[in-house]
Amino acid sequence: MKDIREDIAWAKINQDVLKSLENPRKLYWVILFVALAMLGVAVGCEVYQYNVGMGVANMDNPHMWGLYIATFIFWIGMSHSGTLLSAILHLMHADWRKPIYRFAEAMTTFSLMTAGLFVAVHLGRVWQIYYALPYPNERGAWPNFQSPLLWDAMAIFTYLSSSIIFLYVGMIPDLAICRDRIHEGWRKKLYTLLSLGWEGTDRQWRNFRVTYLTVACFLIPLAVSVHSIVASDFGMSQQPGWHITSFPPYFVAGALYSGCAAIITLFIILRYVFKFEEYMTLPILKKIVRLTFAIAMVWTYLNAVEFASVWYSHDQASKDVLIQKASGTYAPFWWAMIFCGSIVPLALAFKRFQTNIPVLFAVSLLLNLGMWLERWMIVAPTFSHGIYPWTWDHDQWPSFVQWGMVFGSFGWFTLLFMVFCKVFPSVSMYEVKEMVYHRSKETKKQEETGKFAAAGKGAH
Amino acid sequence: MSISNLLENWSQFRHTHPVEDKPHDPYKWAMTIDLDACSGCNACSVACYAENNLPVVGKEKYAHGQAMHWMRIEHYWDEDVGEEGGREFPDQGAQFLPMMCQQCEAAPCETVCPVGATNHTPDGLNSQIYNRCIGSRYCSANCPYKVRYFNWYDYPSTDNVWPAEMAQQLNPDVTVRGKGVMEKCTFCVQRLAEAKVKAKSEGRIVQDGEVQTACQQACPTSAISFGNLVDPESRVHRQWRAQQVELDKDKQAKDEKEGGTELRGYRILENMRPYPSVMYLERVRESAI
Amino acid sequence: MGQRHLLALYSNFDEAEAVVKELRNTEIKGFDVNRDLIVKSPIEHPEVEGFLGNKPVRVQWFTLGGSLMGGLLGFFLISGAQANFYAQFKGGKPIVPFPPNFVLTYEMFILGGVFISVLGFLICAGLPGRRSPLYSANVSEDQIGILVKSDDSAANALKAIFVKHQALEIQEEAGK
Amino acid sequence: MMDSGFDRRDFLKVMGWGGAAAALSGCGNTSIENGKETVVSYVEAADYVIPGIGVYYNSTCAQCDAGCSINGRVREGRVLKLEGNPASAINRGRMCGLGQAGVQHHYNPDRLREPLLRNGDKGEIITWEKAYALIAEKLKGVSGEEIAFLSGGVSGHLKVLLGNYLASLGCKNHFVYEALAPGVVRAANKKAYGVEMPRYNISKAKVVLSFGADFLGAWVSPVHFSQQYAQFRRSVDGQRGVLIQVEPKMTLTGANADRWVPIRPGTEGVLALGIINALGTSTGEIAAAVKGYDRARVSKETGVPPGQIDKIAAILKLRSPSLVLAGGAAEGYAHGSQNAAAINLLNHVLGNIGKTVEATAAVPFPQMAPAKGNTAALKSLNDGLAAGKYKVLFNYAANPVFTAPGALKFKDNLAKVGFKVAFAHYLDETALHADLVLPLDSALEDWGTLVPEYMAEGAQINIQQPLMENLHPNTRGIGDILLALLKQRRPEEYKNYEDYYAYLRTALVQNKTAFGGHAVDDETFWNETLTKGIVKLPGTTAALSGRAGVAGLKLPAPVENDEQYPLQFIPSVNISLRDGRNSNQPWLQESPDPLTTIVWDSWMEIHPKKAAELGIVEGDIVEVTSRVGSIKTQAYLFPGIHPDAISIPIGQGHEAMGRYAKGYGVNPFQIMDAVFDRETGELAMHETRVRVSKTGQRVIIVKDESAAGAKQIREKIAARVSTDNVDLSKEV
Amino acid sequence: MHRFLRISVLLTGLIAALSISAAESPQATPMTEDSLGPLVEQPIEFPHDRHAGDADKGGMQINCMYCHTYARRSAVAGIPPLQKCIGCHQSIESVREAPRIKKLFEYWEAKKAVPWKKVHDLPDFVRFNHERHIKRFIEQQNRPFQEACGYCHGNVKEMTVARRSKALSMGWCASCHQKDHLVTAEGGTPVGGQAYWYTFYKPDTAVGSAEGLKAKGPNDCWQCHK
Repeated sequence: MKDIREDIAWAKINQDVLKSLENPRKLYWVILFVALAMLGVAVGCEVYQYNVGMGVANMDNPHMWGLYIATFIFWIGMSHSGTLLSAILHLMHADWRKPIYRFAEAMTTFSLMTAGLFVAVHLGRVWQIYYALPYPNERGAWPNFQSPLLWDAMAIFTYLSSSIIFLYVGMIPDLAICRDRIHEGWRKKLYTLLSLGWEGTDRQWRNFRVTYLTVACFLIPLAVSVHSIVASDFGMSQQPGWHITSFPPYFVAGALYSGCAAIITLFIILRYVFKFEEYMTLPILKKIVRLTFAIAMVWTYLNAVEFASVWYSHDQASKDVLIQKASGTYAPFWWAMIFCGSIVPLALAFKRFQTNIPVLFAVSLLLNLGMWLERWMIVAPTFSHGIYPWTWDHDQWPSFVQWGMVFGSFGWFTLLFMVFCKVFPSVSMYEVKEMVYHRSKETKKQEETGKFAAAGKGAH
Repeated sequence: MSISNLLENWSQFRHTHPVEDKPHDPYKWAMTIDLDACSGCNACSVACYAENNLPVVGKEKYAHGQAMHWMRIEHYWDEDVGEEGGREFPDQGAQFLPMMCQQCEAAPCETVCPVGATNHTPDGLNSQIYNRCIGSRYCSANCPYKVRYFNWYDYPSTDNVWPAEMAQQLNPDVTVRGKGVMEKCTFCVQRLAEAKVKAKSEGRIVQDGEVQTACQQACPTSAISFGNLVDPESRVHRQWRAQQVELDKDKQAKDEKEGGTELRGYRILENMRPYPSVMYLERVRESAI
Repeated sequence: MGQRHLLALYSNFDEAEAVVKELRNTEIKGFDVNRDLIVKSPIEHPEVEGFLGNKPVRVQWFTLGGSLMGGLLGFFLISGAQANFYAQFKGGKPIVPFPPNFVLTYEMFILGGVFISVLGFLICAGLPGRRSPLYSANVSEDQIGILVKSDDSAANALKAIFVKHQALEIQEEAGK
Repeated sequence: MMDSGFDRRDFLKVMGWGGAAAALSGCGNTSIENGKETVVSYVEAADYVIPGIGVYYNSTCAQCDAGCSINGRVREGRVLKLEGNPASAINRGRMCGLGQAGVQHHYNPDRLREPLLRNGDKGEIITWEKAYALIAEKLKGVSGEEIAFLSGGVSGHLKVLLGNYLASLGCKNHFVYEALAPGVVRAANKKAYGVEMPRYNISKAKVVLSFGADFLGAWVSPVHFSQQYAQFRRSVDGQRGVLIQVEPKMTLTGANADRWVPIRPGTEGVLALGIINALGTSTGEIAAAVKGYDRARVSKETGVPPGQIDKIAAILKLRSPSLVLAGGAAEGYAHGSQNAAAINLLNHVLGNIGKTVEATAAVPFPQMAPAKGNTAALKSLNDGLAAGKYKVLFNYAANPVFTAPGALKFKDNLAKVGFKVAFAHYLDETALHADLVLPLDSALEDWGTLVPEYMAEGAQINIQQPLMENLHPNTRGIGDILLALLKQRRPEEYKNYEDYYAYLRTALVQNKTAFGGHAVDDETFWNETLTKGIVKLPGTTAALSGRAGVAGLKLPAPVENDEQYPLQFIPSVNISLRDGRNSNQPWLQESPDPLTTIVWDSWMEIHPKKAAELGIVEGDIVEVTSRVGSIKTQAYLFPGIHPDAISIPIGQGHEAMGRYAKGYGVNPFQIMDAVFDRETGELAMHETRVRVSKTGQRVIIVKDESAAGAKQIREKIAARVSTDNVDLSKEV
Repeated sequence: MHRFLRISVLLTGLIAALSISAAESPQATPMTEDSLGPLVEQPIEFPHDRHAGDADKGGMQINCMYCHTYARRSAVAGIPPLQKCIGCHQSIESVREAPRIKKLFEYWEAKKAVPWKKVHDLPDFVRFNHERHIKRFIEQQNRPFQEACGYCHGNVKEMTVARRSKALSMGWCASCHQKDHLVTAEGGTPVGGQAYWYTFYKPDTAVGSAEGLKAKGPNDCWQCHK
């Protein structure tokens, strides 16, 4: 079975995709509404917390960080798979990425935006957040560039802006299509503006190709650096359970992992909502699933390495943290994480599951749950069993404010994402055309070579 | 200016502190706490509340672990007491430990603050600038001693923290912290500043005993001594020297010696290299009884 | 004498290629293949460049400049800021420490690279730009367009060639 | 700088204090403000009063009866902080947490501000004139017998004034009541040493053997003893002092002991005799008296292992001089006097008299010497009330409704009094039942002289003077009130004293020669006195006359197993809350109990072993039931208590006294049996027996120590070494 | 080819220049430099010009610290006690009936302190020490007091009711401390190492040498923020 029908007409591609801008299924509106409601919860919580103080989140000494940071890492991680699909696979000329990379990139962008919000939500004095920006000011004071948090800010800003640019540049030809096809109205104006008068001349295509390649090259190291920097938020500190050498690769693997899982989820949703069955085909899904499985195993391995390195180290404190994770108050969550992160993906190894939409949907959600738990299990237990014995085993349970904020963040993300898919083509039309064009050519060649072979036999 | 400044003073900008070659001069505030004298009576802690405008958070918030005691008295019981097969009674008493900000020379909290709200002052303190703090709480997350306290609520406007009458007791020399900022023991910097200004105007440096921290002043057993480590005459200096504890070592020579040492000076978590400015003297227990 | 624009639309690349080849070979007065010929296609298609004879792409230079500038700027901005009036010791580290600054330099390097490359792309690809006088929406769907500019005299000859290769449609308008 | 000039009132005024609460406001705090705040400015200022610079005044701490001298920092007319006054021999510039919290007594938002007259169950505000008139009216035709005056420990000129007033009323019923006074020990000391409170010279002792005397925490004069303790630890001529603490429930002192000896409640005397026996140095009647107390028996009765007894005896023998203290835990029994006597006997045997137990100096003016509070007074008052003897009752600085054992039914008896006047700072439990409540100045607003019961060195009179003007215009000093009342009775005598200040001044200045100020003129003398805050006196030394007597020394065998009430109930004294008069000071409520780190609440300490038997775990809400009644509180598993005993701290469980005290914890006095010491008639606080039962509820205890229970693993956090490996004498 | 190179170089240069210039001037000049603060309504409209102004303008040239006497002894300059105003004015019959003086005496008879409003009111977390500055400028460098006070308070002798005329913002304070107030052996650092207080590094060369004394302003944030 082929990744995509090769005789599919280019005009049809345009129509199908452009349809998604017009009339999705009812489910779309349901999702949108639910997302909005969820966001409402978060906004309420934030207002409450802003007025009363961080205390309502039920953090304390030593539990200075809570779900906010954990979820922050989660969303950052989520963003990585977009880059994986668009940039890495692009360099590898894996053209099956073409129908799906667009929404993957959108996912990158929006999950980064969500992550960014958590930084603000986490701050005790969010109204002073501008202190953390390096801008020449009257006070003559600068942020502290030694702080991993600042590296974070820098990295995330770079990553966000780059991904937006990457997403946009890659979309220009499609915007041109929309410009040409869409009926009159504000949208047409918008597309006209954004498509920058793209005509698809040879000169444009030439520079386009090079630029797209260059930015892709930049994005890969960038993505890696971003999550290793997030890892260094913890790795740079002296806390047991954080001060671990294998953290950066561990985080990156985790990031790709959760990202891929999220892609599967969204893949399934979009496929249904926008009737993209023809482009987001099962064979492509199968490819992603296999990729996910591979990364899951990498993550599992790095997880094991982390435990092992702690186990064999002389750092008694870290050992205690590990033991406490596995047996203390947080044990259920910790084991749940192991289950969701390492056991559940094994299901993906089975062929019959690799194309079974309901199963995949459930699994992908479980995987993401596992990855979220992982982030929480990195943050919380260390606080309740740090170096200093006086504060040991002082466990703390996040208040509804924290939960609400986490809950709402998913609403926020879904909202942005869904709106994007409605306003912009979530399948790259021109690249699907390319895909179809090249594939059909390939097959023609093969057929011809086949014919000649047959003819040759006939001759003698 | 800064680029030119950068190039001019490059060597200075590459100095590290105190590990390398940054002698303090003329001041390096340090403290010694004699655990054998300390009776754990909490006087220092209350004195700190009085001096530094610490809010009383009340039972509920205390239950949430949101107490604001800069100076907390910890006690530790022997391992085996109450355990299975262990001793039935703590018959050697408890071990009390007044724990406050150790004013580390290489403080883990300083490097991680995104806005540089906590820095190392020239007189060897770990400053905390409230109005610069944005409340990322990274410093506390990175503090090995967990002695940084965060304003989870806006205490000045909270009921029964400072009613109108009690607000009159607030020390005008100390800023009252609003919600969302980190705070910690300052070695009573307001007192130090006052003394320094006085000394400066008289063209001298602060003499030993001229300035006391609130906890030191209150301590009924005089277990706390505080002063200028640079001044060879100061009690603190003499104590540190007698105990052979050196500020910029992460392992004291005396501990390397065979069969240990007769000296009881030590610094907590020294091996993590924060170079704390507080030396503790081990608690002593009679062997004959 | 005046100028004239012609746009011919073709259904596939082979025809387009044939046309271009012919235009190259035939010597038409008042028309220069390398200057007056533009091929428009719905997809990025290396073959087009192939038969157009490859013209150099300069975006990389922007990339180079941008990333270098980003990097240098990053380092000096940060070090300068650290060394400014309120220089403070932090955790016993030097006031201008290398590891953190390198991390940030690295990010700035990428940032500069990406931004300037894209800037370069816009400049090189002449975007944003007004749309050329003759534009057919079909180009963005499934047809290849060949846009030529020539003196009035050459117009007929060109048109002939286009027709010969079963152009789906030929648009024409007088240029200034 | 501490000179206090002519009219103090004037510059004690609180000036506009814009910058006082220098606040870090929330948003937009980086802008500079214009014309929002008012500047501190004076009408007239003494030239040493400078805005932004603290002025210090000496006074006396009134948080407990130890009589530490304080040194208050005043800025812009507001007292900010209390420090110790270095000149005082008692505290030598040191302060305890309790003393530090004095400012919160002064600034307490729940202080009484107006005279209140009972109207149904509400109090209506009346003027002072009306109040005085009312008292005069109520006293009309009431004989002195029918008047009772209940007060806490009073001394100095206040005592004189009070005495005069009572005399003017022809009233002899002055009950001086202190809930936690060492009454039994006083009596025993009187017998053994000839003085009620000798000077215990801890800093000279090489070994201190303390039978439940919490001298570092709450016993007699903690700050003074703490300082001596510090020297004693450092070295007593070259040797580090050894502290052995014998008590059923670990006190702060016990936690600091080299050896804490848990003993079966009530058998302290037995152990003392056992030690004398083990010493084997005694002869004659003493030897005879202790003959029976061989180590086997003693060990069996006290539960102290024989080896331990020998060790104690050995070290006492080896290191002399030593000091033996009899404290709260030993005296709180029906045979408390016997215990105390036995313990004091040990001092005689060890020959500590005159070495570490020294003669003390008394103030040459007996009328000013402290009227020592005790609990026997409560009993006699209560009996009187029960008999309905009294028509009018005055109450000052005592809160019997809160601190009287439940068995006495004090509250009911109090109701029998026709007219009850309370001089009070807060609307505490007793004031709540009064008919007329007169608001007092805080200790930082009032004038007075204090003579501490425990004299450190020489003799001294402490001056109490205002550190700022009255916070509330309508409060009065107790002295002023008494003076006003006296003027009702004897207008002639007192007409030329405008107020108590004038009275004090004259009283002191008249005898300035006796106070060592003969050279100077009155003005200077007065100012110097106020500046110093202390009047040091030559003092009259009371020689130690007591002798080692064993007459009437018989100790009952410990209670054998009591089925119904199996446990001994030990009401422990919290170092900061004491008898509960300070429970409404938030700093104290929030300063954790040193041993359990529990805040804002009561708890029941029980030994883990016992708890295991009863199936109790930490945080269980348990019901503690005695013959008298029962209270519910949270259980805290604490290895530092004898398995046969449980303990609940005193001071919590207020039903009144304002927002910081009301409704926190439980009041152990409620279940206390009314057992009294056979000889002295003092309340035997430890004689109550209880049973403990689970209620099924469980809470998370609010405490500072970690749930893990504060044990240190690996890391060198709070290190400890044995004396073998250190030499303190070399230290700086 | 070269065109593109030129463009890229140009762009690089442009942006570099911009950002470096940004880094070059860490404190951009305070926006409100020398702009007058709002006019504050005072209980009595006190005429500084009459008291401190120059003789030719009818002023009496009274030393600032005659009234604001606390400035030299305390961190806060304070407002003179009412008794000081009265001290002079009860003997100045000429203006006795002037409305402002009447008001003054009303306060005096009522023994009420005049509720002056703060004009130079820094945020509560900023602590400026008058004593130090007076000591340095007037006692050690003996500059004319009106100049010294004027650094922060502007030309008060020309005003009636004082009015803020300097920014009093952090950058503004700092700019001064960098600029021209070098810490010299005479100028406020009697004890050798004291120069250290004003430099971010301990001078390697002996104190007294120019380099060791380059005043970089107090680098200890706790100097002002406590």
